[in-house]
Amino acid sequence: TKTTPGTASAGEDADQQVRSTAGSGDGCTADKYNGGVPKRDLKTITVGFAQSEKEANPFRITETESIKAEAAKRGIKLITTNAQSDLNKEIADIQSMVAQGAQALIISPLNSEGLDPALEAAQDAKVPIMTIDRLLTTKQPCVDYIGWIGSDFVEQGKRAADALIAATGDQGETAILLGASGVNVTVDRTKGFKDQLAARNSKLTVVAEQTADFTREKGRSVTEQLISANPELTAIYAENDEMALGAIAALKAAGKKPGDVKIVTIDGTKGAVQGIVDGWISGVIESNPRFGPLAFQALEDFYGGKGVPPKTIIADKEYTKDNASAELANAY
Amino acid sequence: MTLHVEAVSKQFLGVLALDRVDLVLRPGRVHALVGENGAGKSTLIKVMTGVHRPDRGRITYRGEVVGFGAPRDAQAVGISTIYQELNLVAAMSVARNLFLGREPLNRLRLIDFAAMHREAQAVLSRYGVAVDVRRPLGEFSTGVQQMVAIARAVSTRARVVIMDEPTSSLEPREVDRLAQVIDLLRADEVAVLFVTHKLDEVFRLGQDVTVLRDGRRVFSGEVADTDRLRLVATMLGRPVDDVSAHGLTSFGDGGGAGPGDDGVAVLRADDLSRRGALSHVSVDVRPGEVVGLAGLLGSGRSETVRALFGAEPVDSGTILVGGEPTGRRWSPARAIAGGVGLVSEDRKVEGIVGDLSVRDNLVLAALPRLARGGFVSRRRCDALVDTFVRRLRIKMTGPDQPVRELSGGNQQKVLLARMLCLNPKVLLLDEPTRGIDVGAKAEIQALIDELAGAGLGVVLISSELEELVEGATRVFVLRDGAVVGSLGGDAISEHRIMTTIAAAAREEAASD
Amino acid sequence: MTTVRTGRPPVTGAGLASLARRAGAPLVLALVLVIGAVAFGEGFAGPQNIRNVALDSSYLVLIAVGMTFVVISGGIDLSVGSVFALAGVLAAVGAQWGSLPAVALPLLVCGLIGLLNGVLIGRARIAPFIVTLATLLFARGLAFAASQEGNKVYLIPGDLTLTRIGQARTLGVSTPVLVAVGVFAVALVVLNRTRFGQAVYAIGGSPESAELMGLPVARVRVSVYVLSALLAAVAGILVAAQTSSGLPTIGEGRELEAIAAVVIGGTLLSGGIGTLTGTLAGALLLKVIQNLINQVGTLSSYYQQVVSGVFLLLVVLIQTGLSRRGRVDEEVP
Amino acid sequence: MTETASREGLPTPTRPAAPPGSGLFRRVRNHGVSLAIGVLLLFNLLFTPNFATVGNLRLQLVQVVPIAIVALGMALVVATEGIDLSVGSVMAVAAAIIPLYLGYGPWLAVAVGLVAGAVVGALNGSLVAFCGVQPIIATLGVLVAGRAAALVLADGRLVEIFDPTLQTLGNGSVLGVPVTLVILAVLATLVVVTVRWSVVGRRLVAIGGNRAAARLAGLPVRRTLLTVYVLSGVLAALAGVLNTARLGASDPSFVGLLIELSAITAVVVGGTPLSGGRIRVIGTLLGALLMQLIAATVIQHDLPDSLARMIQAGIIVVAVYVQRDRGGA
Ligand SMILES: Nc1ncnc2c1ncn2[C@@H]1O[C@H](COP(=O)(O)OP(=O)(O)OP(=O)(O)O)[C@@H](O)[C@H]1O
Ligand SMILES: Nc1ncnc2c1ncn2[C@@H]1O[C@H](COP(=O)(O)OP(=O)(O)OP(=O)(O)O)[C@@H](O)[C@H]1O
Ligand SMILES: [Mg+2]
Ligand SMILES: [Mg+2]
Repeated sequence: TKTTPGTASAGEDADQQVRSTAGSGDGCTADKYNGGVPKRDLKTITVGFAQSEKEANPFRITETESIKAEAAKRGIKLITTNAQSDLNKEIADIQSMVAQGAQALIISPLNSEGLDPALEAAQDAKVPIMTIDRLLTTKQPCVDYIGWIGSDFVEQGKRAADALIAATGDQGETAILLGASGVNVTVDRTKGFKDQLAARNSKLTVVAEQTADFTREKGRSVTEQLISANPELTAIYAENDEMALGAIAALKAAGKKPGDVKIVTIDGTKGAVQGIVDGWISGVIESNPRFGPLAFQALEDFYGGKGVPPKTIIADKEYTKDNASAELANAY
Repeated sequence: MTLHVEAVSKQFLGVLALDRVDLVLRPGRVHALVGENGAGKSTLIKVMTGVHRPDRGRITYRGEVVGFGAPRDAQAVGISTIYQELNLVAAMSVARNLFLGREPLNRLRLIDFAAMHREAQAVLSRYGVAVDVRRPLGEFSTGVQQMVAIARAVSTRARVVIMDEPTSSLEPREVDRLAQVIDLLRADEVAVLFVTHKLDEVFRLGQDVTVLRDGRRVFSGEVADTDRLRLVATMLGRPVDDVSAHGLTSFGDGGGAGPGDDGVAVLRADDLSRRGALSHVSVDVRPGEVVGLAGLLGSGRSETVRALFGAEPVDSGTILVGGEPTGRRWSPARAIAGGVGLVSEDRKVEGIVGDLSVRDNLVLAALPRLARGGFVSRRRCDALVDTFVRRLRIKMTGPDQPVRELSGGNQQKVLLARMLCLNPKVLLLDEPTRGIDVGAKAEIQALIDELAGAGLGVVLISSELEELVEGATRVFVLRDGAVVGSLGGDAISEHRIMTTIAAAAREEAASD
Repeated sequence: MTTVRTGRPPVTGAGLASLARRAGAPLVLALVLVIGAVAFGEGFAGPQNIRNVALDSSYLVLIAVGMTFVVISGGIDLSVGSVFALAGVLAAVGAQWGSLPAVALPLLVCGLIGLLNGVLIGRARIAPFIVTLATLLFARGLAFAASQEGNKVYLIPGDLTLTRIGQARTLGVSTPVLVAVGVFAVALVVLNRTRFGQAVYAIGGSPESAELMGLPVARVRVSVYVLSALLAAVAGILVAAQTSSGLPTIGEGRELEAIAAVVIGGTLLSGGIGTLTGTLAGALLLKVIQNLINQVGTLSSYYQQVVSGVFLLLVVLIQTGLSRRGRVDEEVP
Repeated sequence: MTETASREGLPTPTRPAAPPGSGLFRRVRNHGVSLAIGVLLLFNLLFTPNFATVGNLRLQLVQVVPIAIVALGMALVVATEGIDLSVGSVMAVAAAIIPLYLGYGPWLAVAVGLVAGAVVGALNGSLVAFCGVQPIIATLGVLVAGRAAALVLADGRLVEIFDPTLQTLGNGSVLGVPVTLVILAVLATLVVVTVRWSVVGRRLVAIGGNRAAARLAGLPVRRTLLTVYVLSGVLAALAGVLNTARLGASDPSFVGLLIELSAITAVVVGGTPLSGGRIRVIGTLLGALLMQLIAATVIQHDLPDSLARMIQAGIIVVAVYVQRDRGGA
């Protein structure tokens, strides 16, 4: 795999690696897709990319950049929209891209449900859709969409739990900094984390779970309140890096030393990995947003006849104090 | 006996507005209610019609005790009211205002606008108001609005009609019309309550009269058994012989010191025109002069003074202050800076800032003068307020009272004070004594006189002709936004003014 | 208090002004449409894209119609966005038992929220902005609670009558659009041809006067907020049917979009003045502009936002210019 | 009580008349916020572990600063019967600017940030005062465009800031009092003085109360409006700066998101009606504090987001209901 210009700093193995592909049958192709769609030459078509949230955090920024970069690299004409976290806008966006004559779509769904009208519009126009990041749980691969590439958020939550148990020696009080309310990612990462604690009947007691909207600002203010209310707090599970970094700011302001409160977080941004190096963060579960290469590879296989598996789950790294300084370059 | 008010009391914070007041309205009789500003007339009406609830006492309507929760309830049982501060919606058309809440409906229970406009036109023309009923009411002068309010109140088949100062900005002509209307009401056995500060109307229209002073009923009886002087005396609470019997108004003869010899006008307008409102209006005021503007409803008097003040744009014409032509961007701010002051006829909409205290309202325009380095000097401010509160006998619980709590007349005084305290070179007074009681009116007239004597130029608009006759040194007569004549010195008389207007009307009729 | 000047006749031109006020937004809309068609041709003016825009606009139109009643009555309703979402969730919840509950439940609950708004504003006399801001929080909270903080996503079975109707196309026109058009037509009559409608204007124009004129001020106020909530609910139900799911996160900021549509339509937030046709044009404008920005395709999302913000300002400026009905119009230019 | 009035035989008032909706009412009213705050404090002291610690109370005060500062500006705007939805975006713009100019020294960076705030404020002001655009829609446009502009400036990225000066500005304290709190105190005093005694202060209230009357009284309506929106812009920018300084990072995507609603709530809960013509500065501060306490309470009791929102709604309504204006809705 090559490095994407979008993240030039990233080293060789910064790109997404496939952990496993799942699903029956030998992959989805243009002929099979929903009763067959016209074969096309990837070089000459217009691809539409529907981003779900505004590029306001490293994950989204990198995701979009990666798609754009790969398209540029392959010399494909790309049009993009951004739903600004508004489901109806994402639907409208996808529909308007179809109307504009996009011949294939890559969409990063805002939510696992609710895109039906958009999907229909695409089907009517025989425009295949590749989905990334979030899985359309209730839809048919190779019917409603070609396939899906993404991380397993529940899994991430589980791994976070393991990391935190390890870091704390499985004892003490922990708080969860939840992501934005009602969003899949939040739900899954919380579920995974709690299930795993239960599964390993851990002694860690969750004393608080409060939303900090995936932002550093809220991460800080909420943590300030939490540590003020629970002086005994020994661990924090942050569902993304930004909130973790906010939490660190709060801890610093409260005069805590690195390690006083163990922090585990998900994403793998530079700041967080640096946080490991500095001793504030005990572990970071990666959630790799560099979908570009795999996504376009999938489209190539789709038209090429090689076939695309229903699910391609990417291997998310885990950053620990052992590999942090080494891997820092690969963080986004 | 239609409506009977017994020992009703109403207490506002700091003020006992009504103190055990009795009042009886009989079918087919007009009951006049008089008293100084702040005596409690409007409050009594509000208590009778469910705007306020009485603290004590009881009200019986056609034999049974009533307690209206809202004006709605009173209207439902046939008590129709014109409140002092006109209760209409400026943004809606004249017709809609007339019929709000009882619009004519067609078979589909939808409003039949054609019918509504027809009826509206008909009703208003009966009151001699020739306006396009589709136009927003706000486009028309207070006079018109007042007529609309009257028409609305009367055209509901009411058993009792209550009017709080309905004539405050009506011309003699309209007052005559109102008189006719009231006669019709009496013929229908309707009971009428009628508040006014123009005492001659009491004798002309009323059968019974009640006098309030400081919230107490100090006299009630047949109009026939009293006379103007006695009435004034009871209102002011002074012995009869105190109330000097000089002229109807207390303007000194000729009014003002007469034109200053230097003769240069402090304010003059040449050929002011604005489509649809003013055509080639030229007026001028010299120092020490009181110049009157006379005319009927919508003749353009307010238009004129507003144009002079820069409150309304003009299409053409020039305005000169102290001989100096004013620039294109003539505005109220510049006018005031240039020593010109205006007291608008519409005190509620363009006058008071209701939530602000009397103090803040009074000094509003004078702020820069009272300020040092951008900050207002409280001491100077209070001094100023105190002077004018005394001078105009503004009745309030204290300078911190919100001005909207003041009685109509007292609000008017505050507005006068706002302009007077600027000691301007020219004062434009649009109905300055509107809704002001006899006592205070005399003082204001005397004040205008005095100011003129001191070299101030005054432009006076008044719906009471005798005010112009006695007060003005010169009178411009307007009609449909044009000056149709000007009278001077002894030539000024009610008769001459009316004939001038009539003549202009005839010419017009002849011309087309 | 009204911002309208009384006593002072801009005698001539008043007619023109009011015409321009009503025509303002539609004119701008026409302009934008032409520009779009010229610039992007088929992609923009093609039937498919038109259908998309119509569908996308229908929800906004529904909400904006309710908002128009509220704003003309001198109030404001910030809760519509949340109510919209809540209705969707409840529809999905109700759908577990069938189509009827799927429609009845959200209408009932949202109607009650509207009633709450109305009573607190009309009877308890609390500022509309605050009341509806509170119900904005409340309804959203309820939506989250109903879906267990998003843990439980209720899906609407595809074979349900509601879903079939909701996703149906009659003569190529999708159901939400039909509903929006129908509601708009009825609203037009109610606002302009009934005593209720007149009362709404009067109350917005001058509450005190309306009270003194004996209009049922409180009752009318309550009704407009109920109406607004119900229409938001209808929009929410339709979205749920379209997307066969109820998500508690949708519709954030929808209230501001609706208010924008209403104001662009020439309605004064101070109440007493406004038209539904203006609102319709305003709503369409917003969506068309959105669509135009997408047409450009290559714009980065930040620039997309810059453009739509600037666009909004331009439209409002033109609209205000056309209808000299600005807040400071007492001032002589 | 004036000597003239007594000549009129006016019954001696029991108490000098007070501002609108006066009397006993007003007593309760002005204390409506304080009442709510008191109740909330009491509740927390009783039922929230570790609430009554200096550190915690201090924290609440520190966290309230940004909203409070924004609310001060908002109060001025609201008093003129206006509204400023753009404050959050202004904060973002200011935040985005700081890292760009940090090279030239922290103070210059801050200065530029504030100037930017003034400029955006001037834009709002001109739209409202000169173009006659309705405040809510004018500032809504700026809300959308402003935030996006900030993101363009910062390329959407959060930038960490390691600058000792800003560090102290955000987290330092003088004589044990947090710097930000001192700044707030100073600003509040300035605003109080302006509103009570300055010409501008008297004018903006009059303009809010009755614009037509204000104009006929010769007040410079437009200039005053412009000033007010500029002030609001500058204050918002300052809030953005402090926020950035405190967080040690400039995060234009999220700083001040939705703060306009909290600020407006604070203003109204504090007793300044949106209909303009009145302003309560101290009330505004208390309003902000109330918002803060509510937030703190729900977090420290670890209530789920859904419940938190509903409770917040309840408290707001009750607090405002206590001080509602009987006059009219
Ligand atoms: N809402 C109120 N709050 C407090 N005081 C009030 C209120 N309304 C009226 N008052 C006081 O009650 C007294 C009577 O007022 P009212 O308006 O009845 O006088 P009025 O006889 O109508 O005077 P005018 O002839 O000027 O209209 C005045 O002193 C006034 O200040
Ligand atoms: N009876 C009427 N018929 C038609 N138009 C009228 C009438 N009365 C007033 N108007 C309108 O009012 C405008 C002039 O009002 P203005 O206030 O200047 O006159 P005015 O002499 O001051 O009358 P008022 O004494 O009622 O204030 C005219 O432009 C006209 O549109
Ligand atoms: Mg009165
Ligand atoms: Mg007049």
